[in-house]
Amino acid sequence: MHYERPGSIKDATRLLNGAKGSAYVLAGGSDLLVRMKGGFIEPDLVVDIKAIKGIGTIRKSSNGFTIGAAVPCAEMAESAALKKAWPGVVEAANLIGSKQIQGRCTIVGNLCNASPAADSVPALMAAEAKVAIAGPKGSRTIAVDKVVKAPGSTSLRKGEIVEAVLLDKRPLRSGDAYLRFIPRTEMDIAVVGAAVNLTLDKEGVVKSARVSLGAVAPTAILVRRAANAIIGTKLDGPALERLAEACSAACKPIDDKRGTIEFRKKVAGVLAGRAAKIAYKRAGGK
Amino acid sequence: MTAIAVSTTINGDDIEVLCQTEETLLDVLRDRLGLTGAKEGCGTGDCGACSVIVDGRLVCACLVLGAEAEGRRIETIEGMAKGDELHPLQSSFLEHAALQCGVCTPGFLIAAKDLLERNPDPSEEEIRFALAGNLCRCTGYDKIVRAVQDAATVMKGG
Amino acid sequence: MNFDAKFAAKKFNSVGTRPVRPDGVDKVTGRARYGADFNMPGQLAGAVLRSPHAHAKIKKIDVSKAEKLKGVKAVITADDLPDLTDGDSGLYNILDNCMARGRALYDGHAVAAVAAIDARTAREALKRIKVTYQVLPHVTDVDEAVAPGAPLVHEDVFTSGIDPRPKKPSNVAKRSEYGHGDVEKGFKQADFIVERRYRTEQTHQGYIEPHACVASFNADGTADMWVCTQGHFVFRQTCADLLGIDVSKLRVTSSEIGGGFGGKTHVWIEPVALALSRKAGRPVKLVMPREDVFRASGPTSATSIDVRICARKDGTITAAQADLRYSCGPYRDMWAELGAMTSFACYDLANVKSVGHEVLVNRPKTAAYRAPSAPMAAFAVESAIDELAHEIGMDPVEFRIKNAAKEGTKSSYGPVYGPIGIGPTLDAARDHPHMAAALGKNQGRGMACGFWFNFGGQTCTDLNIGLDGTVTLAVGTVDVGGARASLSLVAAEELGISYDEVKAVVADTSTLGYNDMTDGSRGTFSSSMATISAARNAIGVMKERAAAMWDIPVEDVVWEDGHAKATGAGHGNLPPLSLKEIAAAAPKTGGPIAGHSELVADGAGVSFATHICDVEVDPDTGATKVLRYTVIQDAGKAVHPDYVEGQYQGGAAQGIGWALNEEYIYGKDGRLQNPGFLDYRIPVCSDLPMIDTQILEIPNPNHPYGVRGVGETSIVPPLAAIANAVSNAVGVRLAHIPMSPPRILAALDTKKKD
Amino acid sequence: MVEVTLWGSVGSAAGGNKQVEVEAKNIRELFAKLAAEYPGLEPLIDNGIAVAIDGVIYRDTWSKELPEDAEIVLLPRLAGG
Repeated sequence: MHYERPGSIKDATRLLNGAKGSAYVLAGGSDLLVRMKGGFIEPDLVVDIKAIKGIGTIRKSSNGFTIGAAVPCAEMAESAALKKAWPGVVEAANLIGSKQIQGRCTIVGNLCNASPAADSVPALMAAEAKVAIAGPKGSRTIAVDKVVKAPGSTSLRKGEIVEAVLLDKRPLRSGDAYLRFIPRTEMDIAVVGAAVNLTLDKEGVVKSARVSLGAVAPTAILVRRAANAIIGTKLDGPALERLAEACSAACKPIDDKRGTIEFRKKVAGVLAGRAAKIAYKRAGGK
Repeated sequence: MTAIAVSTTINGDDIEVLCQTEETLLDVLRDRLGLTGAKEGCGTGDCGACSVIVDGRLVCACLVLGAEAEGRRIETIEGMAKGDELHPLQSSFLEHAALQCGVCTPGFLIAAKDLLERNPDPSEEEIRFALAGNLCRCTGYDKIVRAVQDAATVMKGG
Repeated sequence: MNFDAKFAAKKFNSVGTRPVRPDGVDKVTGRARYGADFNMPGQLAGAVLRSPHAHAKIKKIDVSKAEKLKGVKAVITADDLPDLTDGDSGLYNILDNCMARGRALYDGHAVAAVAAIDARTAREALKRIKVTYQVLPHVTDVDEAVAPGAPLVHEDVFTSGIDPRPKKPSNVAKRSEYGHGDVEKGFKQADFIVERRYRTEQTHQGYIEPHACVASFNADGTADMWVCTQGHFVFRQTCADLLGIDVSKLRVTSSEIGGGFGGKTHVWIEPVALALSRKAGRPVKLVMPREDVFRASGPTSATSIDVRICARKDGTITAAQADLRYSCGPYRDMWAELGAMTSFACYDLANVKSVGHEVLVNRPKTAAYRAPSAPMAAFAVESAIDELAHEIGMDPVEFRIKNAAKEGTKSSYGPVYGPIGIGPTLDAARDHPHMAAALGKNQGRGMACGFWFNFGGQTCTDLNIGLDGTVTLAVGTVDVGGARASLSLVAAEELGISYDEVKAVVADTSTLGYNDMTDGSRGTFSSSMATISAARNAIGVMKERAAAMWDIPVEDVVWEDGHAKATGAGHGNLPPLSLKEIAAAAPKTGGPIAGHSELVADGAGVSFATHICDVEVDPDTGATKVLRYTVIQDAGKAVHPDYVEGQYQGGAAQGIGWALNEEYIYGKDGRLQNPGFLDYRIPVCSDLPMIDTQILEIPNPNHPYGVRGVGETSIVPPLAAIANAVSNAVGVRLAHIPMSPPRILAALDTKKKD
Repeated sequence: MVEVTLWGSVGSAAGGNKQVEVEAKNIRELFAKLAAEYPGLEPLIDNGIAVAIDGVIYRDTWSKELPEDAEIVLLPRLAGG
């Protein structure tokens, strides 16, 4: 195995593009090293991107936030501005693993690992986040939902690296929230994850909303019918029931060691309702 | 060429070590440098027994490549006491009998030290969630939590 | 050895205090050396190849490519561990489990091993070993294994304990029956009856330290081994038997042990490491990866238990019956029998019957896990008892008090009880403020009792007094959780010196006589007895030395408060001689002063506990939060109360994990799906509340200080206590452990539909 | 003469006998006589049988005396954790 630590994105993409065998990007390593340990992968090349200038920082601009690919999730929680604007995204990022994992793991890694149960992905999808991709043929920006194609598989082409996650500036009266269900209180992989992002009008009526679910289908899913169920409402009981029903209906889960089909369907609706209420409150709704 | 020379700082000492590229920081500490205080309980970041601090961040040494230690500052359990003088957390763990088998203890101490440096006055709930990445199978955590609470009081000068 | 173990009440100076443990500083500074922390010059890295199949015939193992790999020093298969067991089926099963012989019997069964210059080479060598398997039908579920037509784990196993012997082979290796009276008659006398099937899933001890050893086989046929174990003397015996080494030529040193809970009472990799070292001619270090620990070492049984209990309106139980099926893995054992023995041990029953069935399945060999087999039986029985109390309309504590065993009760497993602690723990529970605390919405309270036998066994200690009067205590029972502190207290107590003047160490197998393992809650019970005996022997020597120093008859010397004192007419004005003074004079009064002790510490008192817990269940997700937990248990005498509390709390926490989330999950392919701490979910710090403890001290009449074992009983009640609390919180009886959120939610849905 | 109860798998190994009378003054003698009468018990005795004398369990103290009127129960040797 070769280990490289390039100082620039250009060098990183060149290394990845030129790799003969299997090549992997190392940022936090909390998925990569586990897969190496388990013998699931045997990289010929590991490209550590942490020495790339600027890739380890969170930048705030007039358009919103740019979160570098090597920013550990713990650092997201330490950014007051980010936490204020996107509390749901930050709380999702901070649910990944323990404090020890938090010190290493990144949301870009969480996304590119392409697990159906990734905690940060539903929150990023609900937030309509985009990713900046650098590659041998130049850069491109795509929506977060276009990255993961299937479990373990992304739309990234050979030599490409996700450089950063981009989050828009928030309109007034906006809030987001992410909840997940795990059997213990910490350390588990999500059995169900639900993210809600919404914006209210002056009267406190939901003007726009996005609802996303994790761990209930091969990839995280955006549930438009669930969002529509709460748009135009103040999250009254029937609206929340319709939201829960739409979420349960959208699930295409499996029975596995972490949960059953019935459980995931039911709890997806329950969590979406609870997340919607938190997001609503954060947006200033009463 | 898959061996790599790494220059790093461990508990304040400058260290140079040659390791294989796929070796973890935990392998390097334990097998190359004889620092066996950090334990491998799982090798997958689930138990926290290998907790160390890298550039001020609490991490599992089993999920860091040895090669990544280049130019970093690493703190391990072996550096926690200052000579003969135990860290207040170490004393508190002893006084509260917060260890039975003791294999998880180095990881708990490092994680608790990281917690108290960030939050000198944590609630019981904050302590429990901050230490959730460290598994203990002997104690039921009761005496560990009490030891951390007490150490926090001592460190605040109470 | 004439040693009077009878309890004698006395006022203690050291015993019952809470000093810092002697091995403490090493453990908080990272210096303590555990199994994997030891290295030898020229050491090789070992690795084991394991079967990916639940059941398969091993047709061929081709190791030639692995042997040719540069850096590989030895490759072994079952051929390198020839069968020396001479018809001892128990020993043969251990051998077969260490390295499969002809058939792989479970996912993770070892089939070959290598030793190489480093871990990377060893891993690469494993990939080059080609094993040709013929996959056979498998069965992993305990109920499916006993169903007609189930695939047979062994075609030559016929159920024993049935007369006449069955003609057809079966996965039920053994039937055993306990009880007395006439249960059918008892059922006819009852007004209320509860009958239900309970299931528990397989759990692992979950010690944080994986199995690890360093083995060094020398050219002259001697060998050394460093290993994390609960019993180095037993490991020495087993390894010597399996490898054909003289016992005296194998020296085993026990490392610090990072948790065992029964899982380190069995050998797994140790004979393999020795065989690798023998073949390679160099020391070999073998450490089990965590995945292998789950796949191939020590889980407890999965169980399926039918219980039938009935009572009269006045709350008298008239009959109780249990039919218990326990999985053993692929080897016959006594796990169901232990379940049958313990199931009704808490109660005074006129008519009782329990029948155990040892069920063979294609899962790893079942190993002891803290009060082995008792928690599952207690879960079934204590759940049924609770349900029955509800049916009758009695308070569950009062119902238990009414039927509790007492001195003179004929136990369900045979013997009549002496003085026992079930009644006092129940009284303490009834009077505990926890029982009266208010409960909120979606909350429930449960309680349950538990029993464990406790045992003693062969024990040997050496107590050496240095020239400066400080004492080294060498014990042979492995210290799993503070025993060196407790035993130092006992030595200090008996000699009349301060705790700080005693240093306890665990001796290796070549420097002390044989000791049984630290299991069965025997460590402190038996080694404290041996320590008292050794100290009394040393006092005998010191009295002789004092007599020599004074030049008076030894009969005129007594030992009091750490001093020799002269008694009788004519010596009254001699100032007492301290232990230090006698020790300093030792070279001139006859040489080194020591006390030795070799004894069988039998007569360990049975142990009982009652637990109370409160939970809150989220009715929409099925998530359970443990809000409050109280453990009440009899310790006989708490030598070091901190570590007694620690045992209570630790056992409760393990039981809570078992009750709520821990389970082995097998796929249809017979492979374990969750061999790691990520999906084998032991409780984390944020899952638990503080665990309150109440230590009762009902002296054991068969120990000088009244000590009973305390280690195991605490894991027995939690499964039922939590099941009762959850059932009370949600209004549905939960009869399948673990009560994971999907199971609770499914039970709630079923209730809604009814 | 002492009366001995054989329980669980110990009873099955003794041909299903649950209650036997043996002339023995201590555990060693008891085992010797039982092994002579019920050869099926011998392997169990070799591997260890626990003897409960008036409720107290002895696993290895073969010198333990058996009082005439004592309640004596033979149990399989226990495993612990």
